[in-house]
Amino acid sequence: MNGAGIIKGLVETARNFAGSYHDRERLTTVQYPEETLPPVENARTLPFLVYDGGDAMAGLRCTACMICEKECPPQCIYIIKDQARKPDYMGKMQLQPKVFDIDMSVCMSCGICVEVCPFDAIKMDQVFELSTDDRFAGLLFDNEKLARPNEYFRQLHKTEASEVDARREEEKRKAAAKAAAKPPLPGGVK
Amino acid sequence: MSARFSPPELAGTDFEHPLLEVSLGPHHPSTHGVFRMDAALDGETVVKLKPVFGYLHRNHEKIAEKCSYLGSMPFTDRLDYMCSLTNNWGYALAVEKLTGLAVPERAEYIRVILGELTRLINHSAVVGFLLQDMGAMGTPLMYAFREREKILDLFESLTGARMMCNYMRFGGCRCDLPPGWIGQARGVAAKFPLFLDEFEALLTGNEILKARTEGVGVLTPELAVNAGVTGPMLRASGVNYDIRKVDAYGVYGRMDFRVPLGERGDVFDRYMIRILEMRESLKILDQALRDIPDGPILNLNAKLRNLRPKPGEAYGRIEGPKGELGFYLISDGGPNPYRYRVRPPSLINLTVLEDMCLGQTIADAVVILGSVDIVLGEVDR
Amino acid sequence: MSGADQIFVWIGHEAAGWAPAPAQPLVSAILAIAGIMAVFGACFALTTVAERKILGRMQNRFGPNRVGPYGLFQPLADGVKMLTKEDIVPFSADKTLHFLAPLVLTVPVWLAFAVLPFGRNMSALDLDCGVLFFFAIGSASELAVFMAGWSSQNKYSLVGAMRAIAQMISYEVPLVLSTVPVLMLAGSLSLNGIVAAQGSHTIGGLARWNVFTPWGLAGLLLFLIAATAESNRSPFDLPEGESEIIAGYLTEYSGFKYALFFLGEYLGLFAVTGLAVTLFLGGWHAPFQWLEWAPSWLWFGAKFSVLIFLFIWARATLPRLRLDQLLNFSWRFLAPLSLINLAVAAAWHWTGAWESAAAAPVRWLLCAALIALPAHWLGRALRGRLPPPRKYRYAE
Amino acid sequence: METLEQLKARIEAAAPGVRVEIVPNGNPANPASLLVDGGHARAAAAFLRDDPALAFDYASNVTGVDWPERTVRERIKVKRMAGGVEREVEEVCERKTPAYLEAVYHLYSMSRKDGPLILRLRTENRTDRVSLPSLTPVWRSCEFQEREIFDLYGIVFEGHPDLRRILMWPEFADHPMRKDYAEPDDYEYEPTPHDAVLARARGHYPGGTQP
Repeated sequence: MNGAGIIKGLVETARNFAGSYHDRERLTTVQYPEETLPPVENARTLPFLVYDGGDAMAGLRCTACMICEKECPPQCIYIIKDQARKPDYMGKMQLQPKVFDIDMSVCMSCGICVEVCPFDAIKMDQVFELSTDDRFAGLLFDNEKLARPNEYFRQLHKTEASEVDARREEEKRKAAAKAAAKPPLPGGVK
Repeated sequence: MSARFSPPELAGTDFEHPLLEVSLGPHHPSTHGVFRMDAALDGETVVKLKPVFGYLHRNHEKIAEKCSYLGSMPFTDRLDYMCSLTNNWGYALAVEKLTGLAVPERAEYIRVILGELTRLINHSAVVGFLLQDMGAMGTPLMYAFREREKILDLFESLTGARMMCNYMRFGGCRCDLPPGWIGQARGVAAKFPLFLDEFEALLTGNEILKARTEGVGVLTPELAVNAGVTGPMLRASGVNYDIRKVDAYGVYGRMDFRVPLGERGDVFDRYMIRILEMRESLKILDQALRDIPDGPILNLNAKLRNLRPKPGEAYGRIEGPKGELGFYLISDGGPNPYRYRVRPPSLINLTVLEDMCLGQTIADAVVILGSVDIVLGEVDR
Repeated sequence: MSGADQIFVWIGHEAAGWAPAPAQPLVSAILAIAGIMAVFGACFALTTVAERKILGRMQNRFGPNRVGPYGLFQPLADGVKMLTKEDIVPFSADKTLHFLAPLVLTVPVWLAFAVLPFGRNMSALDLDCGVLFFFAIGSASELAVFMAGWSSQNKYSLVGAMRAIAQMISYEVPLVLSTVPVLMLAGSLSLNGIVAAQGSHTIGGLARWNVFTPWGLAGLLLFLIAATAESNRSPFDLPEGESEIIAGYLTEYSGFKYALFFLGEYLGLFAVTGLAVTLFLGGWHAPFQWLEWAPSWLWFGAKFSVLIFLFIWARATLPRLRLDQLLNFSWRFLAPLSLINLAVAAAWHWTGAWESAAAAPVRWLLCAALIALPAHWLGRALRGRLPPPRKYRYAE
Repeated sequence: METLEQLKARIEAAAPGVRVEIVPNGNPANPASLLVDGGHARAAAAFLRDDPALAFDYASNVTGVDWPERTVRERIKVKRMAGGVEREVEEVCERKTPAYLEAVYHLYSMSRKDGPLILRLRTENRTDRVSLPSLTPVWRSCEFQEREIFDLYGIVFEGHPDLRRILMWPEFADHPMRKDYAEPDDYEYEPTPHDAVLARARGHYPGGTQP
């Protein structure tokens, strides 16, 4: 019949017209500022630095090994090592970055820095409301702006964080055992 | 076998029939990005049509020669930004051929699942865009995007990103499936046929769509093969060539699926082949989601950093949603590829654009371009 | 008659009554003009937002919902945007024509509303040749469109204008021809006369609208299709076909002039929809006798809205035709079919005596067959010889 | 598929005068390739396409490769007279490979579902003798890819129907994919914060970025 296909199509749009009023499967739009989607555990946007303990700058896990700077595909990470070792949150002497800058306008959220980091020091954030009117300095994040506590990381990526924490505990335990197994220094400490 | 190849004649020198020269693009609404066609029209009939490229050129290949092997992986996402996962797969396959890394079985299954989901996204969106070019006010496109959202949700919960997934690694995949993912994917795959039925009810029988597509932009199988056209476009011309079958890469050898072949090679066949391929993809998805084994997802010998393959070369290719996506790598033993080349299906499928458009009207030229399925990120690289 | 039915007539009378006697005709004319412009201006604003919302819902989106409650103030925001936009006139354009084109489109369109009866006693101008006046005014838009395309000095504009001329002239023929049966059977060219002719009722109180007869139904469909093409709406929006020729003759227009074109097109659509309501859907009459208590202008508005919804619905669903197909459709399908419809109307008239309960359905079916069969054959002829249905092979 | 040696013999028989050489692949898991001289490349290509037993009807990928002059260090064993006794000594010798541009064609057979066969064509040098015969008349799929190689590497394909720049604009002078390509310093630089950071940081730490 002439026009049967057109009528079929009209019925289809009419079904969708009606369906969009009651079927969430059809009307998938989320009215963004008022409602937001539930967070997805694996989602990644931009990197941040993890620190332990209370002092953000002292507790940074980053040891300025420069691997992420080298591997970053768009070359948006910029690190300068600190010359001297500084005490970390446990009081242990560590190398730390003096400057750790990420240019968020260049970062392409690939997450390769996270994969290559041997110290679990850099992780992916889930923030996305970062618009600013200053496209240069406003999107250049230094280590103070990048530092986030480990609890924050645990909140974002539960599974990954528990694995990381377990691994770090294990390493710490091993290191302690090794230190205990070592014969006391000649002359004796204490 | 002799394929027709006529050197393009310059139109516009004949002053008895003055021609209207129009430049369609690069900001024309239906050139799918910054693509341009220099057309000469006689009335509304196309007598010359030259594609012009390069507006999105960023020399992806040169960037890759300056990056480590791993560093190019996120850049491949941006080639054909509709289907980042198949791009990842093609590149990973080429590097695995170069280094001889084996891929664990579970990872191969994950790759097949993701590849077929990507095909669903791409084909449904392409049909939507095609109808948009025909002037359908974006309704089919919106339906396609509605379903695409559900698949992108799957991608996000697995890879962390909706479009720029950066998921495959040399010798496996980056991370394992999160708990519940398989069930969620099964749900999406089970509901997709309903959407396809709806889509077909809206489109396939539509008289206007038939009138606009039947007999338009016919591509003969001889020309298609000679011009290196691949993917659904080639199969719409009736040539049986699907790299999933020919190379049986990944675990496609174990999958039971068929390759639909067109009859006349016109725009309608190209539309229909994509719909039929989506139905076959759903079959593959069902099998892969059913049979996926447990096990590691990354080869234990795989190196993330400092990958230095032995000097040599390799060409890895997969059946991307748009056609044969190939990566050609030459290693000189260093940490960066000496030569990195992408064989972009979108670009090579455009070779026959002029042949298909000559003698058709300008409205048809737009529809034919829509049926070729290009993404400018890949055409221009 | 109820008070609500005649409220606008009464207001007009009272207001004009305040004026001195010699000025009264002028004042009442001005009041009618103001009323029409206010109502259909508001209708234009409302339709733009309604169209976008309905399109949105059909495409599973929300549509505009940010400006005001439910996005109702969207046209206000659009208007502000349009008016504050820079008015760009191309350097090589014919500036006078470029300026005049939107005016030439918009002004005559308003005139068409003068003859439409919006309700009982609510017609600004009861011309004896109302239908003729309407079509004469309506064809002025072709001139405007071509002026716009020609003066813009843009290739896309020119192609769009050529398309528009070809399309509008072709579709004028079925548009006018499909109204002729109505005029024939009503025996009047006056729109009020046509409405009055549809005013009686049959058994069960069903109104004798033209659409309830076979020729009227076919005529309405033909009229609506031709009207869609006349007002350049999807699936016949080739002159503006944005995926092919950017925006056709509107390519070089921006700001207020663009808004005027937009207004002109919508008003043209309203006018032609109003005519369809008047000719085929009984004008302001209620469908059933027992529904006559509701105000007549409300009935007119309801029918009008339903038809507008139909236009939007088609727009959301259908892709666009190609130019040659569009012209073929007009000359080889619509035009002959509307001529045949004329003959069917004549047959209906001759069989006017078959009023008995047994004969009436026979008469109806006979006339319906007389129009349906040619439609089927013409459709097959239009599509030409179809190739055998496609079979898709599968390779294992 | 026949072995490369067999193929080489058949090409030599089909196109008299052709010089075919087998180029081994450093990675033995991947196929080696055939180097065909430029003068006879089109005849060889037409043979590969038209021979019913080969039927390489589909040229999938066409790649340009730039090989500038390189010094190759090789350990070779030489016989030396040392103290009246001939002895084998290992020596490091440096050898210069000539510079050339290369076009690599990956051929497949769609009708026989076979492949790949890799053809290589080399120019004589990188500067003035950079022309190769175009294989577009044989395989239409080379059209855009050869244009791309012309654009990015500067190989001139003779017999190409429409040899213009494809990705770069027509006025562009250089060939950006060559290894010695130097980016012209004529961009309108976008002052990215990254560059600003670098500049500022360098200013702060004149001794360089590393301690």
